[in-house]
Amino acid sequence: MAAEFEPRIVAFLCKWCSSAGADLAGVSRMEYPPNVIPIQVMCSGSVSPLYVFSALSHGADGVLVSGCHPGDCHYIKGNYYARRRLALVKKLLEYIGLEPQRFQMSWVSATEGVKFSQLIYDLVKELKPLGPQTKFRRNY
Amino acid sequence: MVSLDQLKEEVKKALSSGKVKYFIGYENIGSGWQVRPAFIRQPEDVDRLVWTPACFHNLVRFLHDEKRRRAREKNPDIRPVGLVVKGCDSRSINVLLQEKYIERNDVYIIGVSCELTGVINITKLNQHLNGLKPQKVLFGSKGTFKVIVDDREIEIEAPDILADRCLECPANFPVIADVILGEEIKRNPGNRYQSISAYEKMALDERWSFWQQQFSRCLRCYACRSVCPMCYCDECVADSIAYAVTAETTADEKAQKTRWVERNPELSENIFYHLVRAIHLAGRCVDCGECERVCPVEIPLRLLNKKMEKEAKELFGYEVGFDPAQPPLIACFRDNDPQDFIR
Amino acid sequence: MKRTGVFVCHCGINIAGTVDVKKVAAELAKHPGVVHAEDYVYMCSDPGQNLIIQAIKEKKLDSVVVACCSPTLHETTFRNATKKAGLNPYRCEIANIREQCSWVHREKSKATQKAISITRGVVEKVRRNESLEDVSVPVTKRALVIGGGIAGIQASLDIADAGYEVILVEKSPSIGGHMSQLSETFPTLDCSQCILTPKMVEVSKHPRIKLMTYSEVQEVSGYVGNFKVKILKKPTYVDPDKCTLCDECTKVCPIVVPNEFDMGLTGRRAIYIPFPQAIPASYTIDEKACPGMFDTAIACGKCADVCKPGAINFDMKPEIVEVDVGAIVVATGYDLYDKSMMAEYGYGQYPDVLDGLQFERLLSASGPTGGRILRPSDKKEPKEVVFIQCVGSRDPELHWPYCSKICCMYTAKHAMLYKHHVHDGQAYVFYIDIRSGGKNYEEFVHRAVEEDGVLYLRGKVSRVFEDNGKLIVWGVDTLTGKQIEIAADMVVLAMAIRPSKGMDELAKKLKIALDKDGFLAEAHPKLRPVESMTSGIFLAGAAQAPKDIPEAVGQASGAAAKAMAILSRDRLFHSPTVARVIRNLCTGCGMCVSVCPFEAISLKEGKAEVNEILCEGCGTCSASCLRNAIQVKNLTPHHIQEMIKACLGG
Amino acid sequence: MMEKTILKSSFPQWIKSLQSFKVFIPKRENFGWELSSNNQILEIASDYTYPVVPPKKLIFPQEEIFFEFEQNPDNGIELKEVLPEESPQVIFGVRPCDGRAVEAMDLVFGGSFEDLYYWRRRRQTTLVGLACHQPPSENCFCLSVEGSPYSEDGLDILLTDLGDRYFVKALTEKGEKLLSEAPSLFKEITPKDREEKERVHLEAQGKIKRHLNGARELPEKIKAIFDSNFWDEESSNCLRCGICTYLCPTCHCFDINDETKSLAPLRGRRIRTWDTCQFPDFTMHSSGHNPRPDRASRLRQRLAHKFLYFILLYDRFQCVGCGRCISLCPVGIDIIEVLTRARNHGK
Repeated sequence: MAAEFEPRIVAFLCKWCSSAGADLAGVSRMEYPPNVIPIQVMCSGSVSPLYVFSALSHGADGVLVSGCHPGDCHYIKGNYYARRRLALVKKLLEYIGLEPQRFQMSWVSATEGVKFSQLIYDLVKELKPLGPQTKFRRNY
Repeated sequence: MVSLDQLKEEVKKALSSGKVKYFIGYENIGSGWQVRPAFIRQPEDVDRLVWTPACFHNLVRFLHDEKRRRAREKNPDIRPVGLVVKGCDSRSINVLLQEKYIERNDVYIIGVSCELTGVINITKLNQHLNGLKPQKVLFGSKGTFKVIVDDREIEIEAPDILADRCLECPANFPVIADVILGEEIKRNPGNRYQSISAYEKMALDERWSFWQQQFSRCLRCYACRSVCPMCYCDECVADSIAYAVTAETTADEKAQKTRWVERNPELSENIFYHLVRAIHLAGRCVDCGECERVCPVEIPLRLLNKKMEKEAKELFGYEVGFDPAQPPLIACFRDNDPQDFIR
Repeated sequence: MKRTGVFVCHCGINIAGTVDVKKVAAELAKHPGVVHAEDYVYMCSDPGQNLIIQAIKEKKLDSVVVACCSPTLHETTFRNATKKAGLNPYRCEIANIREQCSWVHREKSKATQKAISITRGVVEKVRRNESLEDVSVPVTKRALVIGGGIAGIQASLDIADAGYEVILVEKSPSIGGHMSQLSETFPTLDCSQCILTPKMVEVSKHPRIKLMTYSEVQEVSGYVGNFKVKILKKPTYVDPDKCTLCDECTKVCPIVVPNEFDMGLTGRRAIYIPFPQAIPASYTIDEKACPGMFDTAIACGKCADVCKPGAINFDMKPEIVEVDVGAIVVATGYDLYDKSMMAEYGYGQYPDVLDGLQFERLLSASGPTGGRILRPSDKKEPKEVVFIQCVGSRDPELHWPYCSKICCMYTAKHAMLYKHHVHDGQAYVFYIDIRSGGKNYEEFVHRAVEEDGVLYLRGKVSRVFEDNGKLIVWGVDTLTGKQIEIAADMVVLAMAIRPSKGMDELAKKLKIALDKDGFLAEAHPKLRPVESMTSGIFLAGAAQAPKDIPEAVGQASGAAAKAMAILSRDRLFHSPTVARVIRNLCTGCGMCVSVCPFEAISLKEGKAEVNEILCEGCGTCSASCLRNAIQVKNLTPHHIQEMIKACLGG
Repeated sequence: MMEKTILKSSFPQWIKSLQSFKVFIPKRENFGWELSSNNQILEIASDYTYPVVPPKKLIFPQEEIFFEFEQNPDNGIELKEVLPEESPQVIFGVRPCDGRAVEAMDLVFGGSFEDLYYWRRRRQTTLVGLACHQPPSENCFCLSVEGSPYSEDGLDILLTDLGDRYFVKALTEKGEKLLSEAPSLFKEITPKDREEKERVHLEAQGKIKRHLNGARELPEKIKAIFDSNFWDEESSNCLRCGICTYLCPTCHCFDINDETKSLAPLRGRRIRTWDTCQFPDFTMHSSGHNPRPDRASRLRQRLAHKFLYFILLYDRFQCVGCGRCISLCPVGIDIIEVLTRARNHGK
């Protein structure tokens, strides 16, 4: 029997909230599936659309960008820019025909370890039935 | 009606007074009906100028060349460059002003009103003429085009052969100009997003198969980028065919240059390139339609840009090119920007 | 070829229990450019750190990755170790394989695979890292204090006493603020003026304090350690050096306007001294009131006629003074909530409905009644006085949701002092609940109830209206559930505390944020309560939140200490992972300038320029740049792309 | 050389008989004609003009993998040669100009050094030309560059449309082999067939409207005006896109890049892709110096390559007069006009 498909998710986590929230999930030993590879960035506002495209192009089955809740940004307003920029990215990707589940954004605060772990559970659950992401992936 | 004589007169005035360095308008290609950008440097050359429904080109793009020339030259002539602009073109000037790429007095603008028409789509014209070859394509009386075929004159209702972008144009009148020719005639605004609605309604996989077909034939000749008034970067992040490297560029800087897209023309790279272009044009594209027109394999690039235009409007209430003082789309936000997609 | 060392920590069994650390080290050893990979039980221990130091030296490593716990815990530890080995600390990076891997997964093979991916990504990052040195700038050893109330006075004195120059800017003609209007202060009932005036004098005499009253901050530029401030000095039309305080001018001035010091209970002339102890001790002509100031009006000039020393100068002009300062303390204080918002309590309609500050003036020996409690309407002594608390505060539906904090205490004080003046009178206090946290505060309230017989009624007042010379107060006692009606002679409203007028504009000039209620926002509600989000700008007093005198003074000293921490240094140092502009690529579109939350980017000659001291390295500029022409050092798009590749490529 | 005729009604059978070949036939797409191998099309449409992307892409594809590399366990690098697969292909509907273009490319990739990848594809390719009845575009000018609507250069077979049948002229062994796949379909020619074919050829020649006079004088002329500002004016509206060269049937410039697939173990490949002298980075040096820094020098390069350098090297034009660069140029740069003005420059 073939092994069950395990999606690989690249998660861009802002240092101050979402990465700290993921750390809290760790400290609290809240188990979640190992399908997510975290890349810590300073702020969700620093996540360029190019990062999202690049992750998809290099074969990510899903991409997550997570930042502080509105009003909580360590840098005051970076997450508001992220929200606007990535809303456009999401619309564009779906318009081209990428499954909406493959690019997601979330607000996870430093206290939301539970939310982070649940989020990863949910993402993996949603991505599994879709199978590998081949649309944007490089072929060689 | 825009008077060609008046246009010539204005250009002649601007050139002979020395107000402009040179003037860019349109001229016929050979003896045919198609036109190309014309660089008019002498007052006596104004007779080359034409104004016809085939004046598709957005001449604003040539300001990039002028800016680069100025940067190269030691003592550049900094007089403004004269341009003929349509409504859409004028909005691209506003975006360049907004992004401080040019200053207002770098350009002397002769705006022309599209009145009840606009520019034509050649494919639609050919279909309409059913194999006949046009000799001349001219503006007719209100809301029509006059096409001369076999020395006969045919009148065609504008919507029959108008370019899609003109059918979906939000403003057929220049929004910034030094001189305006023609009348400001309110046109019945059609559905501004007509051309994308069919694609929005498609099922996801259907859409993917459509776009896959389009992108897989891209040759990456970069005509879309080269003709775009907004693509003025010296080095394109997506896939550069020009590197902004000088003698001062350090080895580290060169090593840190990121290659997001490989040169191979495979689907993955073509998609990446077009995605980057679409997202970078969001809030900047004025829908002059040039990218789509020049594409040798006719990839419907407008459909991408139009989608971004629509989302900018619907999500953020953002309109492109009407106000050079507004902050760029992605350099501002509202507290209540939609976030229902965020978990 | 790069020479990277990878050190995988077991963290006892914290990592090694779920991640096959040997395998991680072995896989990473095969990664191109990795010349050393080992694992150890506790990398953060001294022997663990020594392994790193030794490997750096022996294998000539040029970059180091420690795969261990979250970087928030030991990044500094390992960077210091790296530095000890002679390698630039920014060539050390942490791969978080504990909190974000071993602690949250169970299946060993998958957790190991994930740890390898994470570590690979960080290896690709670190090998592209530059060696960086902290950025530094010189410091202007001078502070600006905005606001001359008790908080501003305290901050100025503290900073000046520590040996630094201070410029104290006050918008009104005298320093002293609201504290100078108070009668006596709770809970000790000492005279407010008596404890304030010596401090005001000290300010005026201090050799290192430059006092600028009747002045306003007009423009602020620059950054921590190096602010440039333009201050508008409004003309007083009276030369303070010549003025002898003879007061002849006010006698001849024909214009009377409400006296703001007495909260409108009395009038003052167009030429006036705010109060007898004002600092600076001099007169001011109120140009909005004086007819002599306008070309079109009837010239008066009577004050000038009687001024023997010739101190009056109608030709005085506004003046802009530019100063350089290294730190700024904002202590702009409060105003009371606009009473006209309280129509149901009849304010403005009935002269005997007063606010707390007006009642302070009635209590003050220097006030309009010489310290006697008399009704403004008929100058009779009120026998029944109703005090209403939480007027405009704690009312999220109609007014402000927050507690104004000081009203419980000052209302107790008002009621108590009223009883001290009018022994046969009755004081009623309507309250929601009593908040008397603070040294000796609870005892004070008890004294008011027990010794002075103040009647506390728990409930809200619904209406105040006049009937037959009395103010009828309708309310509910929520403890008994009874309707209450009191025929009072006077009603005193404890109005909500609001930030002082014009503070929002000042905040814009300073580029500091306001909270949802309009007070100045602190950088962190718990750990950085006296700092603003903008480096080098500190907060003191009621401008940040309602507070009483000891708190305001305490915060002022805190802000002063923070300011001194900057002024005491010759240079300021700052993390070097800041944005950098690649000038070849920059077209000067200014998007980065618009999105920067710290005003750290400006356009110079058509290219963006980063102020490295202001830049916090958030990277929002970088993502907004269409050309990748601005990048955060050591976390450039190139770093990210290579990390993505490495994470997904394994 | 073998001359036959084939009825159009038999044509599909001929195509079907070519089982051992990958067969490309013009297919109508929304953007124009494309050489397609989808096995659905068994005839050449009567209104076929020419493919937007010339047949060069089947011999000199836009992307060619040279080799793959991989790190082996002892940290050395292993190279694995990648060659075009063994798959004989037949291209139908090659216009004589495009056939001549392939012949010109043969010169470039042949000679003293044979390009392995090019020739592996080239040798497996049979070009079945189709003489022009009508000029495929209004900008055709093959006659001016020593070509014709019925040129046989570079082709293996030339078909001439005679209404209900094709006149088939097999020009090479490869061509004859193709006929031998279904010998029964081909009929012997009659004098009438030959006569008709000649008539069609001559008529087609007469329909060509555009001419570049005195092309052989151009090499000297280009040399003479090499440093003049003529090129500045001519290139003033050039967009620096790659249309004129990518879609030129003779342009063959390329770039070589390494692409990494994974880092550990290091894996990747070296590829060749089309490149063009019209892109600014074509001649960019790593120092930042660019010997062809502007559009003027790039336009001059394109024309000088075709009408000067190529003639010096091979005594023939590197332009076959297909007119694609004229028809497709977004700003109407017209090689005939530019060269005509060049010839007259200074007169």
